[in-house]
This record gives sequence, C-alpha cells and structure tokens, in this order.
Amino acid sequence: MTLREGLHRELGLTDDELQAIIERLGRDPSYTELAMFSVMWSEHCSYKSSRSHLASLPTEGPHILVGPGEGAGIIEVAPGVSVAWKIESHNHPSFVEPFNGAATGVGGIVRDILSMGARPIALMDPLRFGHLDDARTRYLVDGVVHGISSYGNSIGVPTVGGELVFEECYEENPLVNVACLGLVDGRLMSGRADVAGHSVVLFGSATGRDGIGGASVLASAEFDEHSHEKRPSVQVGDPLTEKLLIEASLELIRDDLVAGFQDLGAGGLSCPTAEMAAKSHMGMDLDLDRVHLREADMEPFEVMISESQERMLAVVEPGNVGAVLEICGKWGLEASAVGEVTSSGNIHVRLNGATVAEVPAESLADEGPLYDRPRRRPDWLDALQARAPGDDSRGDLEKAFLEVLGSPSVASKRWAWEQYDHMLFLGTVQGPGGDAAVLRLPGTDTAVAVTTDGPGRFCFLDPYEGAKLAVAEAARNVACVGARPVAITNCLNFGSPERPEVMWQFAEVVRGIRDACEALATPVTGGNVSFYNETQGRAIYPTPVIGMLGVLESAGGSVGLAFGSAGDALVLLGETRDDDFGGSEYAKVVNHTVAGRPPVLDLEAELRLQGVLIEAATRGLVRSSHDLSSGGLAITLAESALAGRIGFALRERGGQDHRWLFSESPSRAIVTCSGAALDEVLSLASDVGLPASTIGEVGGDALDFAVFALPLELATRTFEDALPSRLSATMA
Amino acid sequence: MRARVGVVVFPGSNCERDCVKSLSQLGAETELVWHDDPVLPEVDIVVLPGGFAHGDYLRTGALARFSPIMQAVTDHAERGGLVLGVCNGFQVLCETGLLPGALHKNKGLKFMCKWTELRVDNAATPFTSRASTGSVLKIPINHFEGNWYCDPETLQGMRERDQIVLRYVDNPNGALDDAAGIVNENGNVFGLMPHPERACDELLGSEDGIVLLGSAIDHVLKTTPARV
Amino acid sequence: MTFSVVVNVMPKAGISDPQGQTIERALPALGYTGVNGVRVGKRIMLEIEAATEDEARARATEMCERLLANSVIEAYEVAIGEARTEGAQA
Amino acid sequence: MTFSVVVNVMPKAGISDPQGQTIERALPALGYTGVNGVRVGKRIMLEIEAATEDEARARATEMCERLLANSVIEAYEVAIGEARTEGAQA
Ligand SMILES: Nc1ncnc2c1ncn2[C@@H]1O[C@H](COP(=O)(O)OP(=O)(O)O)[C@@H](O)[C@H]1O
Ligand SMILES: [Mg+2]
Repeated sequence: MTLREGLHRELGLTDDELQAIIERLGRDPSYTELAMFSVMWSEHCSYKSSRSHLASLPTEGPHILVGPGEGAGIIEVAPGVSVAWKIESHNHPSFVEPFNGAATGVGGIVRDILSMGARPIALMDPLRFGHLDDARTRYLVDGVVHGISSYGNSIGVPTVGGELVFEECYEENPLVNVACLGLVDGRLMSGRADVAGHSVVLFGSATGRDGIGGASVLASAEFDEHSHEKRPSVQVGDPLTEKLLIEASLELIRDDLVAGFQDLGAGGLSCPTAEMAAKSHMGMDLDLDRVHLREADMEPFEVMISESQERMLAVVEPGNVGAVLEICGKWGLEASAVGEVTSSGNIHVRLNGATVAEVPAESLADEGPLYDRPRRRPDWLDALQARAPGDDSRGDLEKAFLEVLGSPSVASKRWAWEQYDHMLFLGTVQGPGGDAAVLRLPGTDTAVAVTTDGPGRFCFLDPYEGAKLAVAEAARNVACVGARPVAITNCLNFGSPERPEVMWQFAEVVRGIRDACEALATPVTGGNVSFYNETQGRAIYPTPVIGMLGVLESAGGSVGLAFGSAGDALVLLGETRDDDFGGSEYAKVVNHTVAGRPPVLDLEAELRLQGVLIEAATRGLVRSSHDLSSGGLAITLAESALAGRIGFALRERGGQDHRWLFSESPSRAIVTCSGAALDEVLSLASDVGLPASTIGEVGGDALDFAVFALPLELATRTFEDALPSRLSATMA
Repeated sequence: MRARVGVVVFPGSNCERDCVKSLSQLGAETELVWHDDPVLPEVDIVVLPGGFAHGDYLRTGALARFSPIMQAVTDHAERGGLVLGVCNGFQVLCETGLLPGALHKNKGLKFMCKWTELRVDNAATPFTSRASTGSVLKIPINHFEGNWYCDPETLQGMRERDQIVLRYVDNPNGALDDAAGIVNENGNVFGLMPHPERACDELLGSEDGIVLLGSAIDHVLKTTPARV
Repeated sequence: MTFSVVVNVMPKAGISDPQGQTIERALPALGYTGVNGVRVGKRIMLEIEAATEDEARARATEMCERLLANSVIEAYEVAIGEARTEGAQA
Repeated sequence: MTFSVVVNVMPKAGISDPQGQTIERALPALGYTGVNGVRVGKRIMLEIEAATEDEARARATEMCERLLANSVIEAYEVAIGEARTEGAQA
C-alpha cells in the first residue's frame, strides 16, 4: 500500500518524522498506523520540543512518591495519607466551544487523577481571557465558567479556587487550565501492563468520532469514493458518565481487580495501550470489533485515535474480567475486554480478524522525535525593559486606588466561584476568595492548602525572573494560610515552539521554575505544556501557571485573609522597594503601561518571610495573613478589610505615597494580631532578619490610608460589582 | 437506642457520604442504600441526598423518580416514616409527588453555591423541633434548580397548614413565597434546597444544620418504641 | 413500523420562564428590538416502534405524562412524523 | 405586524447527546421498549415585530446565529407562524 503523497503533512508529521517511522517499521505505515503515530508523536503527546528542557526540573523530595511520568504526581502529606496533584490545559477547545471545551478539560484532568487510584476531591481553574469590552470575550468567560460549573458540580468534585485574569494578549487565545487534587484511596495505581495474558478492558462512554479533527483527512484519503462528511471535532462532555466512571473505578481498585490503569485522553485508545505496553516492555493485541462504538461505520484509524471522553482502560487478570464487567454494569457503564497483553512488544490491532496495525509500542510511546529547537532572545526585549515601567503618579490617589480595585483582574471573583460547588466533602476550611484554599482531606485530620499563580506580565518582561516570581508567589500564598509549601505542578502556556523567541522564553521560564523550586524545596511533580497559543504570529505572554501544594499541621489552625477584631495591629512583613512597578497592576491600569523589569525577587528573603508566616500561624499568633501581590499594599489591605467587613487606619507610611501603596515588591505580607501577640510576631521576624513594622490598626468602617480614606461600603461595591456589571453587558 | 438512617444513592448522587458523616456525628446509625434495590433496609429515616441523580438529564429528579427504591421510599412515607430530601433529593420528592410543586431554574440562571439565612416558620415539625419559630439558621445552598413553584390553590393550602417550614431571609433563586424547605401535609416528608449536612461543623462555617438533622433524630427517639 | 416522533415541552402559560426572560432582556443590547414573549422549552425527538400511528401517539403521550414533561410547570404536544418499515431503520 | 416564530435547536448529527442517550437507556426500565434515537434539543418561541414574513424570518435567523443556537454543535430551524396586527398583541 502506498500513502498518498503529502498525507503525513496533513496529519502534522514532518517529512523527517515520516522517514523515521518508515525506518523503524522497515516499511510504509498503514493508514491506521500513520494515524496512531500522528497523535502519539504530536507535540501534545510526545513533548518533543519541551522534553529536553523539562528534564532539568527538580522532581525529587522526601514527600514525593511519584514524580512526572504517570497520570499525576503523588505526594505523601502525612504518614499513610497521599494526594495526587496535576494541572492540564484545554485552551484551544475552549476557544472553539467554551462550554464543552472547559467541561471536557475538567473531565480530562479528573481522569488523570483517577488513573492513579485517587479520588478527585478538588478542582482549581486558572483562567485567562482578553478584555471584557469585547463581546466574544464575555461570551467565552461566561461559557467557560458555566462549563466548569456544570461539569465539575455534576461529577461531584468541588472547585475551590482558581484565577481569572484579563489581558489583551489572551483575546484570541484564552487559557483554560484546570488543576485537580485527589486523595489516594487505598492502592496506588500505575499505567502498566506487566503480565502477558492479562486482559485489557475498555470501559465508559462509547467511542464516537469525537476529536478526530485533523486526522479526518485520512477518511477522504483512504476512501475517496465515499464522501465522508467532515465531522465536527468538538467533544461534548457527559458528566454523569464521568461521575459513574469515578465510582466504578474506585470500586474496582478497592476490590483489587485491576493490575494496571490509565485514562483515555489526547491520542485516544492509541495512547494508554502504547504507553502501558511500552512502560512494561510488553505488547498488546487489540480487537476493534469489541470496542463499543457510538456510530456503527467507524474506520479502524478513527477507533484508535478518537478522543471520545469519559473512558478508562484497565489491565486485568483474566480471572477478574467477569467481576470487572459486573461492577461496570452496576454503575451503568459499558465495558468490554478489547484485547490482551502480549510479550510481542507490539501494539497489534485487528478488525474482523485482519491486521490493521502492528507497531512496536515503544516506537509510539518512547521513540518519538526529540527537538532542541533554536532559541533566541527577542530583539525587542532590551527596549521594552529599558522603558519606564509606568510608575508615574497621577495625583488623585483615591481615584487610582478605585481604578485598580475595580480592574477585572483584581476585583472579586465571586461571580465565578459562586457558580462552583466549593463545599462538597465537608473539607473546605477555606474556600475561594483567599490566598489559598485549605482542605481537610476526607476521612483524615490532615489538611492541605492549594493555590495557582501565573503572572504573565512579569514573564513577558523577563521570563526567568517572572517564573521565579510565579513560584514564589504561589508558595507565599500557601504560607499565608499557615501551610508549608511542599510541591508544585505546572502548566506552561506558550506560543509556537517553532519560533526561536518563544523557545527562548520557554527555556528561560523552565530555568526560573527550576531555580525557584530548588531554593524553596518544592519539587515539580508533573504538569503540562501547551504550545501554539498564538494567532497570526501574535503569541500570548509566556504564562507558566504554578499549582502549589502545601501541608498544614492542623486544619483548625489555618489563617484567613479577613481582618478580625478592632484594635488588632497591622504588621507589614518584608521590604518595600519604591521602583517595583514593571508589569504591576498600577502601571497597567493607571498608566496603561507594561514595560520595564519585573520586581526584584530575593529567594532567601522569600524563604525568611514564608518561615515567619508559617511559624506565626502555627503558634496561633496571627488573626489574619495576606500577601502583597497585584496592586500592592493598598489592594492587600482593602481585600482583608472587605473580607472581614471591618475597616483599618494606617499610621505609618514610607516614601512617596503612590509608590508605598502600589509597588509590587515581592516577599511581603500583612498580618494582623492582637496587642498581646504583637511582640512575639515582631520578634519572630527580627530573629531571622525580616523587616517588620506596625503600620496601623484594624477598626472602623473606613479604609483609611492616611493620605486618603474612603468608606468600606464604596470599596465593597467597587470590588464586588466590577465583574458582574461588565459581564452582564450582553449576557445571555 | 440510635436512630437508623438510610441514605439513598442514585447514579450521580454526590452528597451521600457527607450526609452519612454529619448524621453519624449526631449519633445516628447510617447506611447507604443503592437506588436499584426494591426494598429499604430497616430504617427510621430515609435521606435522599444532594447531587445530580441521572445527571439531572431531562429534568432534575425526573429519572430518579423511577428508581426501584422509590416505591419503597413512598411506602415508608405512607407508613409515617420520616423522609428528608436535600437539594437534589427535594427535587426527586417533588417529581415523585411526595411533596407538592416543582423546582425550576434559579431566576439568575446561574448555579449558586453560597451561605444563606433561613427563617424557621414552623417549629412544630419533626424536622424543626430543636428550633423556635422565627429563629434564623445559617446553611449553604448549592443548586441551579431551586426555584420552587406550585399553583396558587396549592400554595394557599400549604400556607394555611404551615407547610412552608423554612423561608429564605434574602431569596436567592426566585422561589415562590421565599420557600426554602417544605413539608407534606403529614409533616413527615421534608424537602429543602439548603444543605444542612454542610453546616454541622464550626470549622466549616456553621453548626446550624444540626438543628434540622438533630430534630429528625430526636423525633425518632421520641416516637419509636425501644428496639431490642 | 418505526415512527419519528417529536415531543415539544414548553413552560405552561402563566409560569415564569427565567430562560426566556433572560434571552428577551439580552436581545435589545444585541440590537434586536420588537421581540417579545420569548419562551424556552425542550424539543425531544425519538423513534418509536409501533404497529400504527395511533399506537405510537398513545405511547408517546403516556411517556410525556409520566416522564417527559412535568405537568406542574410544563405543557407538551406530540407530533408523529413519517413511518418507516423496520428494515430501513438506521 | 407581529409574527409568532418558533425556533427549534437540536444537537448536530455526529455530536454526541449524552442527555438523549441517558433517557434512551433509562426507558426500558420504565417499561418503554422499542424507543430509539432519542435526541434532546431546545424549542424557543418568540414574537417578532416585522413588516413582512421575510423580515421576521431574516431577523430570527440572525438571532439564531448570534444567540439562540451554538452553531458549532447545534443545528437550528426557524418556522414563522401566524401574523397579527399590532393591536391584537397580547
Ligand atoms: N476562576 C476562578 N475560580 C475559582 N476561584 C477563583 C477564580 N479566580 C479567582 N478565584 C479565587 O479568588 C481569589 C483571588 O484570586 P487571586 O487574585 O488570583 O489570588 P492571589 O492574588 O492571592 O493569587 C482566590 O481565592 C482564588 O482562588
Ligand atoms: Mg495572594
């Protein structure tokens, strides 16, 4: 059989890649094989541009049971209590169809967690969009949030936090990242197929022509005489089936019926079959007649690469197949043994007894191309960094404050998170709205804190420094609630890796994450790379989203951001530098500028601050704790006041007013404490050489910044109404 | 003696474990009951928990109503046994006809998860005896379809019989007469949109849910002859 | 024979329809004036095997009464489309 | 004049319809056999003021494209019913 000239290119494979496939097989691939290679060797599945860089990240630590390479990282958070933690992107599908794109993004990450044998217990949704003035953006925001709400709530996994950021650069490339936390439920699973003769059971939704997308050219290539309708590649989520998949999977694992387990995501059936077999140096025979199909007349290549949602693959001892099918049946899921593990090393696919593909599993899973793509520091970067950062004073401080407070990226995200069940499992000690969510793990007394952060503007101005700032901020958020940061997962959102500038940004970001994670002792347990986030050559800001996991000594000891009692002292921890304005919210909102260099981060100072925050929380010294990030001191004070529905008055000020109030120097936090605890808090700081000063006190019903003051009421309205009022412009 | 509670699990239910946890904490003996079972175990209280039975496809509660267990639940209710439907469970009870009315989409057309304040307007039911009439409970809601409706005559009768037991202080979803929780004419079947099981722990924000769940347990202990 | 059946389920007259109201309110901002009385319901299509059209209608009606519509808030109508013989079924 | 307009929105062929599938799977347990191909969509009824039927249709179609249907996954059809003069409007 000869392939139509150029077919591989339409499938996204280069001429060299095709040549490599032919050499590996010693012959031309069949259409089905070519389809399998095209998905397995895609950037998404093979990490061909990113792998060599990611290898430099620290991945080991005393608590890390499983690092990158499996469905999710596994972290032991207390003796015998382990969690799975992972983040994924679903950017492009959410742009095409926001509701279903986001919904199926949730479904995908949940199955990653499930594949480890963990019960998914929490979601986070870091989201980035263009400007809300644009009607299409409003449609996307509404659709994405609705999709996450609809799917996440239905499958019974609470969404406990996230981000909602608005920047022009995301207009044509919104970022829909979703992180999921799971609690290991007994036995840890792994995607392996160790024993020849074990059965391979596919269960969940029927396989349809979903997500075949680009590969649909194969249909016309192979079957020119039929006119195959070009199928929509949008996938529709079925949360009920996903919920049943969760319950059935956990029951199978609890009953010890599963030897190896993996989800079906990108790459469809090709992916878990090839990866599980390759990991165990085994092969698999698959019989496509046994795959339950949604549409009768599907081609073998379609069955092998369909990305139909809500499916899992289990490797099962033959004697257990009956029990497995029975449990699936009880939960109303279709299931069938579609093949068996062999020692051939090949993925051997048959239809009606005839071979349609027979390729080494390792060639699909491990021998994909590896690229060291050219990198070049963008030639515009020097000029950008040399420009003034947008730190001019505009005179009217109160006006500037309200502009920043009401800017969509800073304003309250209640509009989003009230659409999410964030309380299920009776573990949400601190839900959305604070620095990090605090979760008491079901059935245990252990609590963890989770947050995500990804300061795209900082990374745009300096990817290396920006990435360090991202990790530091995420760790600081976790430390604020009193948790010790222990590990990260990360989602790296970038433009096209084929552009040297983007590849340079990528390498710099990875280097920044590495350095920060090493300094903060928070290894990387896995993550996701999303390239090609660009439209007409205009890439998004390099946007690493860091998902930080922290551990608390006791759930009851966590600290929130809300001010507590009148008379409590306001203590500013850390050092404020006057010129930390590059990429700041003030520069952007008040001066419409994104330029200069990002704030300077000293990782040693950061560690000292976090140490003090954790210690102060653990000893029960502080009533509230909140880091300084977007919008600087002014916004941090306002958020804590609004959350506690109580005002404050500043007594101290430093330097020029707008600099003192809006500079975004990192490694700072505001804690409040009673007069009785004040000395101890101050000495905790001075013991480690951390600057600390009492700058005012809690009380009253005004935000009193000394240089101006305004009623709590007004600030509340500005903060709470900003998103709903902009979004309701033409919502339907 | 302990009150025995059966918590029904439909495909798509998700609050069953939370109900078990909170009720056990209050001293009840709890067990999960699979929807496909045609018989109920020996229980004093049946709980239909929150979640998305059958995905809420077609209408909330529409398919769950046909689960084999629902006949047994109906029989239990007709014998005077207590039935508590929380959120999705309330929707199932309305579809089944054990409670009047129907629940449609929230007036804002958004899912809502938030704390609400509820006024107890009838403290003389088996589910509210620990409260006093007029007292206010802080309990969260978590739903898309909590906008309760019934026809005017039905409403008239329900008001006369004080069947609207809980009313929102600040109606979040458009429910008729601010209804958050209602009972049947006998008072032994109670449906409410808010989640009392989520409000049984100060660490999570409130313990007011204990008032409702505890009342039901009290009722069982008071009215059931001691078991051996 | 197999009958194509369409069931339309609409909110009953007099019952508030938040979905319809929301669309109606959104329309002027999109430049559509002079649109009123927006009501949103469901359209359910099914294929029923039955000997006669009357039987198909009777079964569809019963399904509406018991399942497809909630008579407290919804009204339904049933329309029977073309019939096909079994063999032709997809 | 005021035209009664009906818009039917259904999932496109090839797009999975979990709701329809779930209902279909549930039916046998409720005693309904021989029911297949269940698809669930939306039915939207509205009243449009327009000078002619063609104008009403054109506006309804545009509204479908922009708001009422999601053309990525849904197909729609527009039907124009009777017209009434302004005075008779409800
Ligand atoms: N899309 C979202 N979904 C859920 N919660 C969100 C979302 N966006 C923001 N939040 C919550 O709002 C709060 C403020 O977010 P953010 O300003 O990003 O926090 P921080 O600056 O501390 O990182 C956090 O608790 C966050 O979890
Ligand atoms: Mg913070």
